[in-house]
Amino acid sequence: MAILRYAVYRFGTMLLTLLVVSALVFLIINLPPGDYLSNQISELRASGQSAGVAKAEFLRAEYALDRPLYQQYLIWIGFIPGPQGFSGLIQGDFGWSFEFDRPVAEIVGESLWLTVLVNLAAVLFVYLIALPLGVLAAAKSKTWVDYTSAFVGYLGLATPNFLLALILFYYGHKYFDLPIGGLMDPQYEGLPMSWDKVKSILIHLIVPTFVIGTSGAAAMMQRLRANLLDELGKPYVETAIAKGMSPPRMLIKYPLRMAFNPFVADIGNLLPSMISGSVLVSVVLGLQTIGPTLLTALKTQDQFLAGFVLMFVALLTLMGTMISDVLLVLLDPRIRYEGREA
Amino acid sequence: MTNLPDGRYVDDTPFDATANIQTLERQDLDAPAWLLVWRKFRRHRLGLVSGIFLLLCYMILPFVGFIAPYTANERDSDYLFAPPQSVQWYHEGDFIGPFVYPTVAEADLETFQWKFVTDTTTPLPLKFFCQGESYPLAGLIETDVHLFCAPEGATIFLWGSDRLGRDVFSRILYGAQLSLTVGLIGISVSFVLGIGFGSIAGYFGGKIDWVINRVIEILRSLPELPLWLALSAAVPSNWGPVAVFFIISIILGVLDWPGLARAVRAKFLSLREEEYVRAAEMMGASSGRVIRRHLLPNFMSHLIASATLSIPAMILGETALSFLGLGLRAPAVSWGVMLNDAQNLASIEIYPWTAIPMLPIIVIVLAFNFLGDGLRDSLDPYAD
Amino acid sequence: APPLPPLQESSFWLQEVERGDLPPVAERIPTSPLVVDLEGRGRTPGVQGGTLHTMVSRSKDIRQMVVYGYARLVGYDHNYQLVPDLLLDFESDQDKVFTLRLRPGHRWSDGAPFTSADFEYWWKNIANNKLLSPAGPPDFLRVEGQMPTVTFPDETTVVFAWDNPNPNFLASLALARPPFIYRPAHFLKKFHADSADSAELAAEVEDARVKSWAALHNKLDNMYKFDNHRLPTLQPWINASSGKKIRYNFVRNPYFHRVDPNGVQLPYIDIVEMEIVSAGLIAAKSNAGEADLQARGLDFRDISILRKGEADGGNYKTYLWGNAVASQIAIYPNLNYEDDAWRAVLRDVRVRRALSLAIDRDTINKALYFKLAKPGAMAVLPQSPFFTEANRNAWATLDPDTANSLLDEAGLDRRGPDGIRLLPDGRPMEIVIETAGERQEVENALQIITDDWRNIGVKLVMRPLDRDILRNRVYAGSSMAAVWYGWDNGIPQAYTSPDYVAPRQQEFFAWPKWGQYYQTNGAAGEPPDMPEAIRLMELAHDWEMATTTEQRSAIWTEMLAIHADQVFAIGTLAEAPQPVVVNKALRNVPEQALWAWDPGAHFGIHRIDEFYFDPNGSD
Amino acid sequence: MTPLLSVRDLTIGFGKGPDVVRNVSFDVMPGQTLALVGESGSGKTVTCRGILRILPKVAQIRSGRIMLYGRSGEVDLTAISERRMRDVRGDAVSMIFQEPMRSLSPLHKIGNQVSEVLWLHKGASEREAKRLVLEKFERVGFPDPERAYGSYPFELSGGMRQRAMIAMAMVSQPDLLIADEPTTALDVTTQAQVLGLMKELQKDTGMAMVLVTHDLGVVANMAEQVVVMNKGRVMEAGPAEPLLNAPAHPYTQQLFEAAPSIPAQPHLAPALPEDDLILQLRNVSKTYRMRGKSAWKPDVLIHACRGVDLNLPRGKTLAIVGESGSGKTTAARIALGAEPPDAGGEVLFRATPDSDPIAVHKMDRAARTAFQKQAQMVFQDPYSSLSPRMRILGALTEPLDIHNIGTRSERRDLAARRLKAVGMNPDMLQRYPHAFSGGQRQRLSIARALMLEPALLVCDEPTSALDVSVQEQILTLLEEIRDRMNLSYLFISHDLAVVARIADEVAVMRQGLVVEQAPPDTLFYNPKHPYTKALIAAQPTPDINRPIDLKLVAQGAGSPDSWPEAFRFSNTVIPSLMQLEPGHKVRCHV
Ligand SMILES: Nc1ncnc2c1ncn2[C@@H]1O[C@H](COP(=O)(O)OP(=O)(O)OP(=O)(O)O)[C@@H](O)[C@H]1O
Ligand SMILES: Nc1ncnc2c1ncn2[C@@H]1O[C@H](COP(=O)(O)OP(=O)(O)OP(=O)(O)O)[C@@H](O)[C@H]1O
Ligand SMILES: [Mg+2]
Ligand SMILES: [Mg+2]
Ligand code: NI
Repeated sequence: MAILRYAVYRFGTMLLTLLVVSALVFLIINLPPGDYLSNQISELRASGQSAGVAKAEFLRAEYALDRPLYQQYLIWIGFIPGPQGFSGLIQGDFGWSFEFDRPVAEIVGESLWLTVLVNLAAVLFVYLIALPLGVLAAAKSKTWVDYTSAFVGYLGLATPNFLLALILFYYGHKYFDLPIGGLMDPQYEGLPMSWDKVKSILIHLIVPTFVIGTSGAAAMMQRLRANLLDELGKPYVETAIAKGMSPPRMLIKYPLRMAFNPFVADIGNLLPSMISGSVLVSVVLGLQTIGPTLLTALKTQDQFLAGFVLMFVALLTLMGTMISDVLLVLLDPRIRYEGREA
Repeated sequence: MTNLPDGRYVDDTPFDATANIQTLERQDLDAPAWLLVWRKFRRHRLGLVSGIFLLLCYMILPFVGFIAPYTANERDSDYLFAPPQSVQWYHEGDFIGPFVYPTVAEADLETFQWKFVTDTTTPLPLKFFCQGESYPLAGLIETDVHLFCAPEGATIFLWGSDRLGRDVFSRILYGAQLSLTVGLIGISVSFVLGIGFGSIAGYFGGKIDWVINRVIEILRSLPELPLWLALSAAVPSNWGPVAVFFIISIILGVLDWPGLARAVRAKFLSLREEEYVRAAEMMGASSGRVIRRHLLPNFMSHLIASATLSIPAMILGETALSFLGLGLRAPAVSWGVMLNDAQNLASIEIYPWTAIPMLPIIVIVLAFNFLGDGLRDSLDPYAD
Repeated sequence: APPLPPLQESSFWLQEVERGDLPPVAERIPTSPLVVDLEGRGRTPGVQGGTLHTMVSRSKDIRQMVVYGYARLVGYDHNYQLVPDLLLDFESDQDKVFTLRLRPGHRWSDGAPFTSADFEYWWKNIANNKLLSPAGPPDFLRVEGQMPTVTFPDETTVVFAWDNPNPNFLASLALARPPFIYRPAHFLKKFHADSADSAELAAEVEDARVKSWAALHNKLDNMYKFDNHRLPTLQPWINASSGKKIRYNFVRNPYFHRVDPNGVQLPYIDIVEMEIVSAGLIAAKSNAGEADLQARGLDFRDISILRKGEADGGNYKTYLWGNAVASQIAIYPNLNYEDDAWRAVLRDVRVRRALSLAIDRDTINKALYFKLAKPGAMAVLPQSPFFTEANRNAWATLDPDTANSLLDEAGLDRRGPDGIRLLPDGRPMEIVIETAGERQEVENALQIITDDWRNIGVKLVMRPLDRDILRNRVYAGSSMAAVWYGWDNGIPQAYTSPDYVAPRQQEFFAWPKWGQYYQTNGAAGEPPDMPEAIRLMELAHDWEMATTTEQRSAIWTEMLAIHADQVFAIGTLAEAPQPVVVNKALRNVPEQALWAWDPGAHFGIHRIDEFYFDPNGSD
Repeated sequence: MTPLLSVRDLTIGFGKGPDVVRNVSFDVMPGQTLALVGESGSGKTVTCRGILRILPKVAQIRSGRIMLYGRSGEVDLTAISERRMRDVRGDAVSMIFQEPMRSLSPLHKIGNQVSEVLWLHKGASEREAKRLVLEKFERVGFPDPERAYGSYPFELSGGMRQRAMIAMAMVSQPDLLIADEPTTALDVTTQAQVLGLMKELQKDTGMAMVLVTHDLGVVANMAEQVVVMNKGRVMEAGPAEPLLNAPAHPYTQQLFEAAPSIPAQPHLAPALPEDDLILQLRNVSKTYRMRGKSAWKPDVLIHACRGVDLNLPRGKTLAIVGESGSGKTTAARIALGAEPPDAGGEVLFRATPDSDPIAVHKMDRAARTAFQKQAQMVFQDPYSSLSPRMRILGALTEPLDIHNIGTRSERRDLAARRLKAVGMNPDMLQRYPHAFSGGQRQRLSIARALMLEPALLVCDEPTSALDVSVQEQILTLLEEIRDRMNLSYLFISHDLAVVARIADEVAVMRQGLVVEQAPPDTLFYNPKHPYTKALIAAQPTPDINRPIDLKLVAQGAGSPDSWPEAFRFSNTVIPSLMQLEPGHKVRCHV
């Protein structure tokens, strides 16, 4: 009950924060002088392509870019009607991408699931690799298992992502016939999901997942190991041993749960940081995720597109922190968020 | 011993009820905390070796110019992509001290690679304490004495040369100057902020926590990319790459703290409910003291591990933004810059030595890791 | 016209033809198709079939298919002469009246006839529609402020007429990115308010989630972007993929107008598969044999790895073509730089000459191009009739002594304690050169130039920026100097418009503001105020007014001489080899050729539709 | 008859240090109880842990054999593999740890942790396990087993946690139960109940038991065999009867002499003066909110204290005794401002006789610091109240450090002196808290509380883990300080003999209420309330010839509804505290 109440309260806070963030996002996007269309207009005019100019002028009015900034913001969110009536984010209208000349929803929709897919794969990879290895490294600290996993982890961390990708692609192709880049074999593109298609996607995901995931995995592993080592001496571990639990089971049930606290706190950051971390990787690996889209959108000041992507990432972040706050309470019953009289 | 008839066992060594109070060893009691930690640390061999290694690394930083046979941007256009050369001792069975064989480069227009032909008939002994290009020793004294240089008519590319004919070995040495220093500033900034805000939020909870958390959330959901874009246009154009990078790494640090702060906060929210924290509070300990003496030590392992983990990111991070013109770029030399140059297939397949800078990064990071591990162990009460 | 050879049906469309969905080949091609001359150019006739794989790095690059396909009203042949292509022929009356004649029976890729009505639709309903083109028809049609009169005497004839000559007209039609002065009227009419049923149109607008019919029309009408698979085309391949994809397929155009001497309809290759790949991976994928024809995204430095792949049993060969840009790496001192003192210095021709003289081009050549490029100033290439050794060598041979004395003469003889010269106002002479941090060659070359310039007391500070940021900074005059390629067109002919060597384009980074001034008719930028620049302006205008090739050649020669003498841009090297990966079974790809955007349209001028896969496989 | 467990020449040491257990040998017969008694820090716990090989990483079994003749034949516990050891632990041999508060995982519900044993060794289903566990909970005296099952350790009182631990060790019905001071935190009635349960189990299943205890009364009531340890060595061992009746070894004799008892003759003391009160609790109640079982269930309210009124005159000792879980600790914590009372309650503290009282429950920062210098607490759970990463030196000097008293070396010297005063060796100052025995930690806690020389000391079961001789020493110390410095104690204990010795007034609590309050002599010789009577009856005496009837005593006073009409109370109807005679108050209807 208390948790439910807290979750509801936390959700309210999230909405409020989201509103603040949206204003800031809008401000930041509009910080550089000019906007996409006026830049475009001057460029088009300069290169004598007057056809484009007209189109741009016309869009300017249509998207209220000629109004004062605060009005633009309110229209974008959907608080006040724009030239075509209410059509803002809260009404489900994500706006128009000038660069791609298509509705934002259309552009983003395509790369969104890819982004989520690649990042989920990476997150999964992180957990599947880092959790057992971290536990193992702690349980067998100062043995070759510990040293090897640390070495491999740091190898992944110390190699620039792109170089790592290149090496993996090159040798993966040479010796294991792994595909270079792309997300699936061409024959599956546009086909409905099938087992073969899934297999193809999985094979294509190997290298990107590895590249995006290694740093996360190494980080998680090492920190988990450190936290676990701290817990291993605690009396409750002895109690568990005295019950006759097997070490792996005991480790996972008791110390791991204790050691998990800092990671739960960071859940909120997991997806967003992977998304922003994978921007560069995606750019170099040619993955059609949302990262590269965001980069171009920002560079060309394609404001509705950039705004939407940023709001999406912000939403993920905020939801993440919210979930992590609620999870923290569930994880550790002692945690209360009340203040203390200082 | 005695066994009484009723089956009792009785010990019969003389019994002195007051024997347990021994004299105390003063010198051990006087030892300050760091000495105790150091004593424990000393026994952690890997950590100790790593620590000494790192210390040495930092100590030679001012003198890399002396050790390196070439200066950082010295080009020899006759030896592009020269492979690593080995220093020989025996020529045709005779010992003649350290020497190298001269090589000549030929362009192979079929493979588009440089072919290096070694002339194994004329050994050329290395020169020591010799004159080369001048460099500032310890950043101050301009000198041109090098520990060793290539003999006339030959080169000494211990780890090969790069596309412009620069010595990889020397550049790695010079690169250490930046890679081992500036990047770490970011870590420090982010740690100070992260631990500071995180512990305040976690320990006090309530309103302060709420406010700090909102700040964290907002900071985190705000895009960094536009910031970099704006910055890249705004940085004055005549700033040197190092100055730009310095600012960037500080900003990186300023933006990086929320993650750590959240972790610290979460842990402290839990730790503050521990009985010993209550006890300290009931003794009248100030909040700062509780955080410093009771909460932080219990989170030290995580912090140490996190710090170690940030190091490679910071060393490499220096180039991550270079696609926006904000990273460290030539003529500054750092390991990241060198690796950035090596990011192509040819470097992997044909000139693998251009990717050598990965090695020092890994070695340094592992050293920091073992050092951290040793430190962790010496702070761990259970490992005695 | 010679008699048509007996035509052969393509197996690719055979099913459709048999089903009756498609007319037989004889009815698909124009009554007088373009019969290509293969033997005359040393090519072999081929067979139809196969899929050609190639890669680009951004999804908007699928427009390369329009470039490579190179079906133009008139196009350049391999000798850079303009020949009719889509057109049956054309006539020019003193460059004032152009009569364009279409091929009777020519059809769009959807089978609708391609007639003068398509030109008329463009001229009346698009170029002169206030909503679709508020600024009126495109600028290349404007001669001395006057628009042509365009008439459509019959189905296959279109006439453009001016009072003054428009020598640039035909060449414009042959550009890599041509102005499409015709549109598939039968298709677009459905979306034009003048012709469509307003209720239906409103529904379409609603469907497409755009806000007006004009937006919808604009969205659909993308002859160059090539991203609308419903839009009929005249190119050899038609876009068969809709939506945003990683791989795009282009299938043969059943109505394409070219046939080979054996009566085989071109293109030979059935399908072109274009994959969007990160720029950094193109070399790796080529090395892995995943490209059948690839030059885009490959660089000189990739040659060694490509050659290695070949040696390791790859299925491709690597040809080395020449690059047609006037300079691989050129430094543009900004004559419109916002800092007054610096601007004065940069405008001093002695300074620019000295900077050029101090550069050790041979070392750069060796380090970056295996000595295979040609060191020299920014000048046209030998393939151009205006090439002279003198221009190439002007102020471009290493001579630090002369450079030093030139700088001394220019009043920069004071030096700071570190040996760096001081500007008249006492600031050190630190030239900040901004680059688009994408090419490593640039960085390496600047590294060498840094050392070279240090010898003459000039400090070079390199600053890599994002490409867009760099451009904006240059255009705004806040960049002191920038690095870019030399002129795109390093092989101008007399008929080539000299716009790009005159201060008429901001894209020439030495004079962004003068360029803007011209491009915006004075709305932005500033007028040229250096005598040489003004002279260039005059000459460019003279060229437009000139009526004979001789006059134009003379003008070109003079303009190039001014450039050579004034060193507006400091060139370094030209004609660097461009690797071209070609599948071993692919035929008719020239081993030696120029890799040029304009004129040339990259592969376009080499008529990619004539390339074919040898059924006997690789040699 | 073969013993179940046979320990021969067991020697255990830590790191490079000297042996802490030396050549210990004993046998445990099936169905019998072996009591391990001895001085605090003498190696009892280490020996027990050695049997199950649950020793700290740095400890080594240096020599000796531990043979178990159990269900699976004869095994040498020092030699078998870790894998086989796992089957022994928790199944054949289970253990109750000395410090139950630390030994339970703070993040898992009690029920989960207890039933786990059944899942592990008996393959019981979750429901089955829960049933068995609830049954055991009932037997160890949880008033509300369901609530305990769903509680986290921090939501339970010290005694409750200990009972959970006991239940955990007993659910699997082991062959051998090693109980390391299993009843230290329990009030005497509950203790009787638990001990009774153990006996019963022994009878039913033939379970053998190693019982570590400092309470000679318990030994007398439970053990067949006794082993007396001192400084790691066995001083005397043998059957209980002769050993208790006629201890042979001087240490054993000394130990028995030190045992406190409720004095035989009352000498009625006058009621305490009520004029100079150092601490006053007025109508203090505390309600805890326990999270509902799931997100959808409402929270459960727990009334830990209900309208507690207590007055502590300066220089006197007010003792609180009572049932485990009756709110003693809660009241103490409220008294020191560690927790706010429910609205309406008041806690007043007077630093000096003539100063104005400060309201502890609403102090500002400066007042709080001043107050904390005056009032200190000895925590019920010393292990938890010491930071695991702070050396003892740091922990002891911390109060001085906080209040800026003395120089570094002065502080250190004082710490060494205090340590000596509580009977420990100052060379232990550089150790971490985990490297101590339970009794030693308790003494550390006392030493720390005395560092500041406060005016008020709240002691929450300060001597529960101490053997009688050390306890004697500590009590003497406390008395001496009280007399010297006019210190006042709020003293919580379940050991009535200790209370009888040190207290000036005793309050008896049950279910959050003070049910009777009087000077000790009055209380012990003229108890009015049925609960008080039961308590006194349940106090075990170290006389093997006068065993108490555990069954009878365990029923205690029973539930309040079974009491005589006058004393009966329910959740809603609570009689008020009546003054029967001067200084003697009883909660009853008149
Ligand atoms: N980890 C450790 N490192 C060093 N010494 C230790 C450690 N643990 C316990 N000791 C020491 O071993 C001795 C025996 O401890 P043990 O816990 O067995 O005592 P005990 O008999 O159980 O005492 P108590 O009745 O106080 O619980 C004590 O002197 C203690 O200080
Ligand atoms: N944080 C808490 N949350 C919920 N319930 C609590 C909490 N702390 C204590 N309680 C409950 O309050 C009641 C009184 O607990 P308290 O610790 O005061 O008992 P006690 O008299 O000290 O018992 P013992 O002698 O066993 O230590 C118990 O029922 C306990 O479960
Ligand atoms: Mg013990
Ligand atoms: Mg208690
Ligand atoms: Ni394919």
